[in-house]
Amino acid sequence: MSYFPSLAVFFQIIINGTFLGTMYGVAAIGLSLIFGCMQVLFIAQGTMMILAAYSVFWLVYFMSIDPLISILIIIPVFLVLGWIMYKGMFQRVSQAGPSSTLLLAFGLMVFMESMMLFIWSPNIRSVKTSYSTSAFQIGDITISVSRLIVTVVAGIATCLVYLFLKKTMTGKAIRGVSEDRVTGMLLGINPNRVSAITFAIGIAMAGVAGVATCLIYPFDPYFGFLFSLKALIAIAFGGLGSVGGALLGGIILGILESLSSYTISPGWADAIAYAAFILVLIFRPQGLLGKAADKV
Amino acid sequence: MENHLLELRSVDVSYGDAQAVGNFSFYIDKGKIITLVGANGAGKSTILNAISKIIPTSSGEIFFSGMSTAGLKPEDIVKLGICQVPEGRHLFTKLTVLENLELGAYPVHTRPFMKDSIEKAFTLFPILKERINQSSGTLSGGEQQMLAIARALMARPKLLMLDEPSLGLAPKVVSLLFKTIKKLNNDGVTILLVEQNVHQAMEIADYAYVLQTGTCKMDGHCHDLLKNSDFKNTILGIRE
Amino acid sequence: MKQRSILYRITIRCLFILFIGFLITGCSKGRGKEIIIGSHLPLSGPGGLVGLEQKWAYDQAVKDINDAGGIYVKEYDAKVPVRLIAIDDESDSGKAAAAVERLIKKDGVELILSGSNGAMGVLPGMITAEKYKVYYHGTLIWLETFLEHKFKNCSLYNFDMGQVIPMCFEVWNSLPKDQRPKRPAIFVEDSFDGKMMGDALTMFAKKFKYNVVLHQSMGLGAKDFTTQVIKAKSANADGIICLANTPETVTLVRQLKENDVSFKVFQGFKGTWPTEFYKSLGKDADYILCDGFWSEDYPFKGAKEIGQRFFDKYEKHSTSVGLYYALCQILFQAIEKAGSTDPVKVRQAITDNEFNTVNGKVKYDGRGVALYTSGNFQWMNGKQQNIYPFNLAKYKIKAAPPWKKR
Amino acid sequence: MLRLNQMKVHTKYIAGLIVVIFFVLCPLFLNSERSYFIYFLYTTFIYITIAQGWNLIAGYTGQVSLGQHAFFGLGAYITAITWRAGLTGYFDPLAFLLSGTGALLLAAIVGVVLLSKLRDDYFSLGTLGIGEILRVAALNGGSFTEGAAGISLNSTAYKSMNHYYYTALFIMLFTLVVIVLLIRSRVGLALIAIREDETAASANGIPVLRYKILAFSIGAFVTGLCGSLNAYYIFHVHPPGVLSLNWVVIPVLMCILGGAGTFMGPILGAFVLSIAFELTSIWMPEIHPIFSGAFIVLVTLFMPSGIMYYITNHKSMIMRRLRLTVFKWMNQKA
Amino acid sequence: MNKNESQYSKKNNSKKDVTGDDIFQMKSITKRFGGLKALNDISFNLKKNEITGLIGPNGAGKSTLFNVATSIYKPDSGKIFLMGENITGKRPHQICWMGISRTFQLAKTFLSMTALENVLVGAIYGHKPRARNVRQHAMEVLELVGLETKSDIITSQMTLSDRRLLEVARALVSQPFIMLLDEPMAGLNPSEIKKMLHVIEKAHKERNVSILWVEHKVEAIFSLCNRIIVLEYGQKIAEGKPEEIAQNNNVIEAYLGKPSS
Repeated sequence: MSYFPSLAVFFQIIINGTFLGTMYGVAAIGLSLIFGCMQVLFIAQGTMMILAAYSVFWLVYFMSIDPLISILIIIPVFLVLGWIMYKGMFQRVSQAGPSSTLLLAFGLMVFMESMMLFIWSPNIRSVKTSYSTSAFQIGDITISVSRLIVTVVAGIATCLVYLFLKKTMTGKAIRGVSEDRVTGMLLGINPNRVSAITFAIGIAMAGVAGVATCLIYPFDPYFGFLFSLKALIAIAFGGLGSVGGALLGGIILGILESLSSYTISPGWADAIAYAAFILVLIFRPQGLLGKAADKV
Repeated sequence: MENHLLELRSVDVSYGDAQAVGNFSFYIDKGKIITLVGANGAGKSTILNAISKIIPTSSGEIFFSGMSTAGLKPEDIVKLGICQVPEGRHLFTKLTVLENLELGAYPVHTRPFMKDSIEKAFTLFPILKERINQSSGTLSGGEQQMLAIARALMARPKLLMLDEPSLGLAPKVVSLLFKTIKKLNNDGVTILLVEQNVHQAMEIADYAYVLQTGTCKMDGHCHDLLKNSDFKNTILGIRE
Repeated sequence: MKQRSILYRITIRCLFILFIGFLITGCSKGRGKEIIIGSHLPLSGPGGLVGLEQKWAYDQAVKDINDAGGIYVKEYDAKVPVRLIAIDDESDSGKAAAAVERLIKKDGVELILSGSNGAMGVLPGMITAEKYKVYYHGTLIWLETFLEHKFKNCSLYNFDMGQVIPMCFEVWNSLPKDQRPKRPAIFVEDSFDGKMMGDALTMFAKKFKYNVVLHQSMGLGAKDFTTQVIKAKSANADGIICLANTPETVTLVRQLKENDVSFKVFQGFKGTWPTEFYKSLGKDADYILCDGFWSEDYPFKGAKEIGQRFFDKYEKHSTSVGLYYALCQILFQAIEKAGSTDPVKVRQAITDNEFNTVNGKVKYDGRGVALYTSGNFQWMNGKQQNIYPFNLAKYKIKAAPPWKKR
Repeated sequence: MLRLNQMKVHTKYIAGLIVVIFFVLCPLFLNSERSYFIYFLYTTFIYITIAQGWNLIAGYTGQVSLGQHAFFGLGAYITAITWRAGLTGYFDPLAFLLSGTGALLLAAIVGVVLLSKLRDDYFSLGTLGIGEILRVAALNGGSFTEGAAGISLNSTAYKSMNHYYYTALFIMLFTLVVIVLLIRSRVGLALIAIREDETAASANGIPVLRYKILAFSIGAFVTGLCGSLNAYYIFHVHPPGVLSLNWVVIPVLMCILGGAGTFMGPILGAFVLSIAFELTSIWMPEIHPIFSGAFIVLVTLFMPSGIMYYITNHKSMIMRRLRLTVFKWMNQKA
Repeated sequence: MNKNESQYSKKNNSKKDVTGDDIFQMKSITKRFGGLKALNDISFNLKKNEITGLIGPNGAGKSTLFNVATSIYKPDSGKIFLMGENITGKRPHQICWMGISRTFQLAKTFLSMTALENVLVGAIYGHKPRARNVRQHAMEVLELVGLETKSDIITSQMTLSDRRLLEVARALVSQPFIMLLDEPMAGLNPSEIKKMLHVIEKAHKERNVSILWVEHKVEAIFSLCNRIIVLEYGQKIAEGKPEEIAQNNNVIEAYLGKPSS
């Protein structure tokens, strides 16, 4: 504890790390879902987030809709977008193996980045709300309102996805199919349809993450790639394919970054995150939270 | 033709260039138990998978209730009323018992009866009710097999196909299982049973087909076959 | 199957034709009766924002000179129009070198107008131009780096880095004594500029008798600065100097406010000058200082007009287009004075003469370097008010009140 | 039959030789200081080399590495540091050797740790992490790496583009020869066996880990050579330049596009992608990145396993169509 | 053949021949997967120059036993000896070098290679010290299994039967003392089975190799084996001469099921 001047500072750092981590977590949930169901590392996830952020920017700019309300528009639009992307591209390519889908995702990323650059110019954009810079105090700890809102939104979104997976037939089918595709078929489940739904939800989660992004950060078309990388680390922490694990993994990553940037140096924070990530991969390949799989 | 529930006419199935099933024909009538027996690799599971459309047939036709199933997808087959319990059970091990059962009633037309079907499943296999919220990977082998059958029954199949249900189960459990299968049949479910536990399968079945390397070597009523001296040798692969 | 094969045929044919076409274009060089000037700009990638303004300014300068009939070149004894070929270097050092290779070899340009962003653009551009002895009319690179490479075919017109650092403290000193910050915190990003500036700032702060209480580096693209803010808070910093990109700076300011870390002066570099900075923060951006290459309020000929033109086009003000415009003005005047487009003669003309630009009089020294005084601005009600150089500035810096009193 | 086969092989060699001679002679009839084509070939050679290095570990051995930029960057840094310290000079073979060896050692160490523990996607993610760690380390390397500022090298040393062109050509040919020899030799047999079936390979006596590390290290070695050459070309070594993800992403794209696990694939992919990027940036400068993205998407949609596989699978059809076209054309003439 | 012989004796010299005819021993091997005991306290010996059959119903643990024997799985308890030397926990490739080679139930040939290349892999790597003139060895073995005319065919274009023969060849070329065959006849038709039987017999005779052989085609196993081991539920339920096994009630029950009455 000698690293920290006071306990309050320590908790402040933990809380800020959590807030930061939730951002990574939301980005990671979609990635994790898609990976769990289709074994596709969808590295364009961060770019999809930024696409959502730009959409929110337009909604705010042209229609003066509050960013939080715009979630209600973004989610259905991105669901449809995800569905189309799966049906139009990934279903076709997924038979050709993981390197092809990775390549496709990368191509999509470049394509979307440049489209956004073309449409919105490289100028950074931002959405300003009444709560952008407000904060309140609990004891000695300062809590940022916008980051709290994002954390709450992220929590709600995660819960909704979790409940969807737990409670609905489609959700159960998704979980079933990601475990065993053929048996799913034997039970009358169309695995392609289920994959399309999963993909759509994954993309919609990118939409939610995008809304969260524009509440906190100014952004430009290239802002998303870093989120893709961090989300990858987060799902490795949480165990590939698990939803709660993705969020938790994100939070762990956020706290780790905050702590190391306070105690060591912000410059090393990234390296420490990556080193921790590699260590986790080596010693617990199923993720910090995953259960060891039987090797049969 | 109309009176057969399921009919296969000279079906061929190949994996790559290896023919797994050649020129296989058979039929099942409503309310019967038919068993396919034969050594490992004889092509029994392949036939089930071909009926379920998991693997394509290279030639021949499959009829269900007098209707050709050509061009249908696996999920359509389930909607028609054919359910398969795959070899090795293939439960969704991360899901709970209840969730596994619910997924059995995935086809839309079966969902209204879901609660009812679950009740039925629990009366059939009371042990499952005790494990209702346990994840299915933690069940014992016998319980898993029961769950797999119960799951397939959720879709209210007209034809239930069981692939090696006794695999890896203790003898006690096996006889219990076969009793249950017979009971199901008495309740009106037509059953296609693939088994290597020949004796017990033959005891409950009406008619049997003996397969060897993808072709039907002999067929007949079970009690006739059991008396046939060639039968044992065929099964063991001793007879050429 | 049939569909695929047609597609395949088309693809292969296209590729073949493209390849042949490429061979032809790759070897040909079009030279007409015009002066071809090349430029590589970060039109995409992280530097895109700067690149667009730069390209606009270059285009304006070229348009203006062509409207006037072109540059009088003695060699041809005629007024020759100028053509600018501006290509994208994707804000990447490797691509910048490739872009300059292309300009020189494929497009056959004789003169190159500067790219942007120091180590990621200008430096590889200069090195490449130097290899083929093509004149590179440069800006926006550290003087030390420029001198280190002993360029013979390049020149540098840039603001004086040696002046920018003390400028920051001179501006602070111009405040009444009780309003001056005493304990500055320095935040710099993990980059070339950040490292150089960070060290220099710490050194000069001592000279100006400011006690630097915190010197923190920030990861490029970092998303959270609370740890730095907490440290600033516990160090009780009251003045902040920050060098980072706009998104990072915006996040930093937001988090300063959230954590109620007030400052008397916030001197921003690089990240604070775009209008988007103000748009992102609104009123919170008031009182924040930004560096700037140039101001449309300067009393030089054409300054007001070029600023106005930019405003008409983009509905925002710029503190940089004047520099780029002036850079073109220098080049065009030098060509006229050299009477030739020959790189050696042009460079000679550059060092021999004095030029009138929208950024005042420019005189290069023997090393091919001309430095000018950088501007400093304070955001106030959505406009950057020029507060430095003192002799040109119309406004005076105001210390910022604490967050709670705004 | 056998003779026909041999003849085919011979024509292949002769065709290859002609292409190589063409490349060697290129600077003689094109002024290398003034021809963009020479520069284009130079960059393409570098990309081919890195792509082939990646191909060895990913295409032939089946372990998808995303950390090649670490080796590229390390090579560049070793060259820069040794040159600055006066240990080596401009275009010093020793510097190349050191850079390659440094990258090789890093790969061996990383390989022992990662290849023994991680499979498939996890290995990819792990190598990606290694690259990023190296980048951060270079940023924080103090006076040794000059941090973010990077190391400026003496650019007055530049003599001629020919040096670069021939060195790149040499490195590429070296890589190609090494890879051909490896793949044709016992080692190649082991590598392909590992890709096809690790269990079977191991059960047939192949020390799997050792060969994986070998492939990884050789790939790293040639990538390090490229990094070294790039340091000499750009005269300024700094993290965002030489440790950029571009140095892994673009070669990987080229390799997959051409067909991973084939010899011609990376070569074809490098040329196709370079030409596509180049042409779009010349012809449609405004929207060229959009086109690049769309190009990658379209190719993966229609040729998901790469161009080489497409050609091999459709060879007979292509030949038939070709013959048909010729036939028609001749009929029209008659 | 001579070479094989000489090597065998060399190894025997270096290690004291404590086991007599038993060249391979498994001692109370147990292997669990999760809660399931796939192998439960299995012990048996293999004798020199003997073909041993391993039979049992599906899921009895035969493949697991093979995987433990070739170190693909580590046993939870128990030890494995080759020539009296403890080889438990060695890496799979070391096991191969020491003289145990195997085939796989799913015919794991290297699909993108030609038949010859497949065998070359075994010839080059399967054996320590590395053999010379491997190509000749490989061709000899291909001839032995009757694939010499198909040596240049890519494996993915071969029939299943040829691929199985190829696997036997690949296992044989590493000059093993013991060859483990995992259902080499699964999916073959009667004439192909005959061919395979012939090949196994020839290999055994010409190469002096002990064979442990899992098979469902009981007739085939009865015709060739000197000794048969029967597994059920991961336990050894019988061991003996084929005639004894055919009469053993436990075995018949294991295969055909017990009549419930």
